[in-house]
Amino acid sequence: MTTREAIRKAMADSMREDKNVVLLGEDVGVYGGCFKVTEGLVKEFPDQVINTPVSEEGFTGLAVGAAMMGLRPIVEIMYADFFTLIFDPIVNHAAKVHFMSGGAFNCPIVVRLPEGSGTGHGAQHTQSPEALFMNSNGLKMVAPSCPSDAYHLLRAAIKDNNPVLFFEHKLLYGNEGEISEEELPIGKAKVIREGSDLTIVSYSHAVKTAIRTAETLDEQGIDSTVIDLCTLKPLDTETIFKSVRKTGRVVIIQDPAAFGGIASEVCSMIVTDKETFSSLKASPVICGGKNSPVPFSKDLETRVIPSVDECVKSALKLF
Amino acid sequence: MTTREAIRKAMADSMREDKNVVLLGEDVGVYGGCFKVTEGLVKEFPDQVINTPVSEEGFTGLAVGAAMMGLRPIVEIMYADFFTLIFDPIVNHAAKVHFMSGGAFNCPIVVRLPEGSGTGHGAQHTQSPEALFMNSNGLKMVAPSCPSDAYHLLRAAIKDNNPVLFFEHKLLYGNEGEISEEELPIGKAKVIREGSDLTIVSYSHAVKTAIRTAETLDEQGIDSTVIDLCTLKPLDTETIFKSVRKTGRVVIIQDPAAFGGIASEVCSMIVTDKETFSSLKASPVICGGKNSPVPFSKDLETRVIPSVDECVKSALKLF
Amino acid sequence: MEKAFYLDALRLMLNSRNFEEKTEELFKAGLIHGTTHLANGQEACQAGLCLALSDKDWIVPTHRCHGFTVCKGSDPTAMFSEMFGSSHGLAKGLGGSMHMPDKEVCNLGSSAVVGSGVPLAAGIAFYFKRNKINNISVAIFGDGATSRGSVHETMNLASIWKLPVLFFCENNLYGMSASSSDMISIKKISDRAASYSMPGVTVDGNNVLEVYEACKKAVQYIKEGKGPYFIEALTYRTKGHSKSDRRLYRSAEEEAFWEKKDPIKNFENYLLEEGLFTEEEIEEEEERSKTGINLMAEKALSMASDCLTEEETMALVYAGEEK
Amino acid sequence: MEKAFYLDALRLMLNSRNFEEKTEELFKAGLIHGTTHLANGQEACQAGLCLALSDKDWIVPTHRCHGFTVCKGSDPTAMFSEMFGSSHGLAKGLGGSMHMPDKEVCNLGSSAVVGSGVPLAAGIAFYFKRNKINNISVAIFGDGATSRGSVHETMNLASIWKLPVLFFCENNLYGMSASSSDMISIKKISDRAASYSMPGVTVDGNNVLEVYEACKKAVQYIKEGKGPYFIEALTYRTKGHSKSDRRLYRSAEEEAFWEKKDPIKNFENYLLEEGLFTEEEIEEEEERSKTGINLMAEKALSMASDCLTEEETMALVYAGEEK
Ligand SMILES: Cc1ncc(C[n+]2csc(CCOP(=O)(O)OP(=O)(O)O)c2C)c(N)n1
Ligand SMILES: Cc1ncc(C[n+]2csc(CCOP(=O)(O)OP(=O)(O)O)c2C)c(N)n1
Ligand SMILES: [Mg+2]
Ligand SMILES: [Mg+2]
Repeated sequence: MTTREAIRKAMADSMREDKNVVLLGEDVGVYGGCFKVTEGLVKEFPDQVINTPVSEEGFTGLAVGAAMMGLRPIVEIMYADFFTLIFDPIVNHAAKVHFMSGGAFNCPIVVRLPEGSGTGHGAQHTQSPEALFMNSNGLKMVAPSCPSDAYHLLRAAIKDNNPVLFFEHKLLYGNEGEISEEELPIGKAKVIREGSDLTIVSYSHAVKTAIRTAETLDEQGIDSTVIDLCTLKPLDTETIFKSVRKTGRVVIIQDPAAFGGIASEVCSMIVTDKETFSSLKASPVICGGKNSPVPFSKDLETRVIPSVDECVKSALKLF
Repeated sequence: MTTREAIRKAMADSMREDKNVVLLGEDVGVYGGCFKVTEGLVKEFPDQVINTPVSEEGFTGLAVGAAMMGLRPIVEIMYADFFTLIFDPIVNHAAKVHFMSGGAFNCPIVVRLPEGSGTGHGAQHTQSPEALFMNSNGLKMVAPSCPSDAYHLLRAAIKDNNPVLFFEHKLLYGNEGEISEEELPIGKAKVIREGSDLTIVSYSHAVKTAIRTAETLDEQGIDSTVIDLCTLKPLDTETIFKSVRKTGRVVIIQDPAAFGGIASEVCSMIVTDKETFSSLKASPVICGGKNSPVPFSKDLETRVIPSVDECVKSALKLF
Repeated sequence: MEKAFYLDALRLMLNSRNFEEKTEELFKAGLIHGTTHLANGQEACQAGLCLALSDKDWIVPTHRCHGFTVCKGSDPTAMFSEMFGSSHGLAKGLGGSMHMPDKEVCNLGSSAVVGSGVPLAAGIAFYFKRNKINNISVAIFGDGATSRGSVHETMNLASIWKLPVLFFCENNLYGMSASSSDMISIKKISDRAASYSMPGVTVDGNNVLEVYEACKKAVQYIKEGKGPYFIEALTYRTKGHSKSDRRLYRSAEEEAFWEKKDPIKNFENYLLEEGLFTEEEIEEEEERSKTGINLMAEKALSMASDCLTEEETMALVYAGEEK
Repeated sequence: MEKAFYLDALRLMLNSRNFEEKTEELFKAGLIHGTTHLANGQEACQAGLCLALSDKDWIVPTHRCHGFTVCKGSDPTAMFSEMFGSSHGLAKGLGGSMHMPDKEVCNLGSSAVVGSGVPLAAGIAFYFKRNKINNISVAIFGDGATSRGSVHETMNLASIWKLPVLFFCENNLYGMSASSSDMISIKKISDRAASYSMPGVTVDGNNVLEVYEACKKAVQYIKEGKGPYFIEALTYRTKGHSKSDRRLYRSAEEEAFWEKKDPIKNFENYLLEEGLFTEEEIEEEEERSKTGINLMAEKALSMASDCLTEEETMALVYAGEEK
């Protein structure tokens, strides 16, 4: 099953179980969504799949109000780049209403945000905006890297009583994988492989880079652990700390711009934890994207994210 | 001169020098702005001070278009909390147009954002959203802590050919200080005091806390350097590294929520710099705000930001 | 109309007014933290609307929310408590003057971001429509908010989806210092309803009966499944925008003109003229309301120091598994 | 009207069409990265508008921008280069198919965020008004964009400040798969202009002369200082929304109906019927345009590998001190 299908299945299973689960977004009906993720859903769930006008702020706000009444809306933002239009309903409202109402209201809304570069869509259609939500309280954020995680995290997100941002990388839609029996809860990182020399932390599309980096390092006799964060907020620091304490070396890889990214928070968590800090044998390394908008030109676009080569080189410097 | 007056003077001096400098915002005219920062300006500059309707997205977008033609608009967002409404014109447009046009267009716009808690305005009127812009490329961000810096940084921001977000803390408006002869360029941190045992890094309102922390530590015989970041993007890592390499210990203090804040980026910059990392004698410490929306209740609101006590305690643990 | 109705209308307006008077007093005495937005002069809008709603119809008020909160049926003691920041407040002291949600009386609470409550209100209506519940939701907003894109987007959505939502615009002629005639591209705001193929009317927002009648009609229209409806109520806030407003942007003449149109005095005169109430009855109501509100303020004050702990507060950042 | 005018109109439309045909061909051949939004069928809007503008009037197009960019006078070689991502492109290859700014011909470039170019266009007008420059700015947007709040906010701003901006709405009946009749709360979009106290007209967007006349009138009105103006041009995109669109949401009949209304064929027929052009002249123009565009595409292709370096690219993140 592809990631695309896994996301679709998570929505279908949830909608089947619970009539309060509805999907709102542009062209999510007959068109099947811009990336064909919602293809066919409107047939089985004609009352639960709703095409919207180009009113991201409006329909997201509407979904927030409906969620406060008990609906469980999934909002699809066609390209994550239009996150700029939903900041107000999400950050000023969804994330705060539980707190600001003294716990009287919940806001169980999921926002799906197809993100990432590599598709030649230019600077306004290729952003990965997760870091831009990090400092907002009351939100959860997930960013799966494989079909199984996508399935389980979306299921968990829909069941969660809090607003959850679900970041799906466009380049991962076609990836194949089995859906595991085991659920993956929000808040848990996954150890993809265990090694004793180095911890590589990553998430979403960059997990591919992380794995290839580890494989390349194998050839050099360096044995790496690879951790997939899966959930970006709250971070599973325990899993990270445990591994870093063992290996004493860490490389954090992410596609979005390095400055102010998720990797910086992971890094800062690691070093501000006294015990983990003490275990470090070398300075932590962040391999992030270039601090620039995403260029259109194919060659330049490819190089805006960190390559396996770069990551391997950076890792080798730690030894 | 108070910070309020310094900001006003910077705008007045700029408007006097250059007719292309205009101020747009709600109630910036006769009302003098919500915090009386613009009081009197409309009298001297009736054509340059423009009251707007409650259309943050619209008038900020309009200012972006005008800036691309050569105007130098200053946009006042009444409370920084409404940053949610200007993300699109700022992050998707102002920050990217120079790049996306291959350098053909500039966007010299300044957005003034009164921020911060401590005023009893509730969770939607007390945010400090600087960290939520950190990962966006093409922007600059400043956050002065005293009248002189406010004056010089606003002057520099208005002259800058890039979009600059100017964060002004509401609790600092009344602070008094001289305007120094010396200019403060964007991109430079300030060493407020020099000490050899500890580096305290901070910015905006939290600089007060930083200074008081240093003073309290003096009594314990700990001699601290206090660095005021002044510019948040790009960060003046050189000044930070230099001090940390000397002291080997660092505490970073900020008012906004700790998770995903500016402090995390500063911390991560420090530890990913090999030489600076090697100089560390203890793990870096972040004293940040609570990871919650800002509560209304006065007592709780006061405690949402780090206290001098907490900072001192954390610092002492490093020795 | 029965006498009980007039009595209700009078009581609601008096309670609202007295709540604001007391609030101002408490602020001036330095007993309340932060700022507040008083709605003196707009009581006919609050009472007229709420009287036309059923208990199960929801409202989403604005930053200027006290009057609507009183009129929808919240306990003023809990409202004062909220402003004292005590745990007895409607939001346990975490909200403050602009955030007084009350699930019990179907009040979602306000957004302090002007115009951002409007899509939330449509969301309530969306919920009703999907679940075939024949209640309505009211999006309350000011003239200033009409310049927000969210209001446009929501009206379009409500129209194409025929949502049971009433757009209730209190046009008090100003958004802070900005006069609506300078800021709004059309003379009569309700004329914009045509863009959304919904009925739009303008009423005298200082006449409680006129507001009530218009809302009644709107509610009926909406409950018949015909879709959204737009009411513009022309009114005036007699106090400043918020605590610190010196009102430099409007003339003493204008204020005096509106002072004469005081919705409560005018309603009382009407009740007297029509022989529905005696002077004594009215005085008694005035007295009763004032005393009642003052007592509730005192009660709230006496518990003002009961405050959530830091732990309790942090536990409210995220909702738990089950509601 | 002089023959030269008709010739211009014909040439612009043919160049626009041929540009799209060639673009599609290059995409299918895998020579262009990313996606593209073809505007086949909408050439009368592009040519009609641009012919009514002076060289100094500015436009802000949409994601479907090629036709307007051609008609405003950009060099198609530089446009193709942009799509090849080469440094000879209008944005040095950093923009792509949706971003073709061209300062020389007063084209600000498009926003790829639907509806977000509209406030930018008003900003140009704001600049003109402040600096007493008697040019206009055109905000181009689709039917889909009318549901964006930014469009509402901008129309209100343009109206209250009487900005010299033309709101030019290409209603091609769909925003991706969403039909405007499902998504827009009013039948005639131009009727919304009344909410902003500006003139609003709907024209046949497949008739270049009608579009031209309407724009000419609008430009004159705006240049007289009367404020903004709204034109809705009814048209149809004959291709899919973008590369991957299977067009499941519309019928073959509908497509056939609009095929018959092809703006170029109809204009050619008109020119023939009125005896303004001979068949040979028209064929010659068709040929000349096609050959010209093909040559430019080839030229661009021959330089396609000239690309900015990483260093040059990073140097463009921030603007330098002086322009
Ligand atoms: C989006 C946003 N912008 C600005 C403000 C600051 N502000 C608070 S109330 C107000 C005026 C609102 O006017 P109106 O909608 O007419 O309501 P009124 O205050 O008159 O009741 C403004 C500008 C805000 N709260 N939210
Ligand atoms: C804010 C935003 N939402 C969604 C999209 C995805 N999208 C691209 S074009 C389009 C349809 C726009 O329709 P319309 O304005 O009618 O222009 P047309 O494509 O018909 O020329 C959509 C939804 C976008 N680019 N921006
Ligand atoms: Mg008002
Ligand atoms: Mg369209």
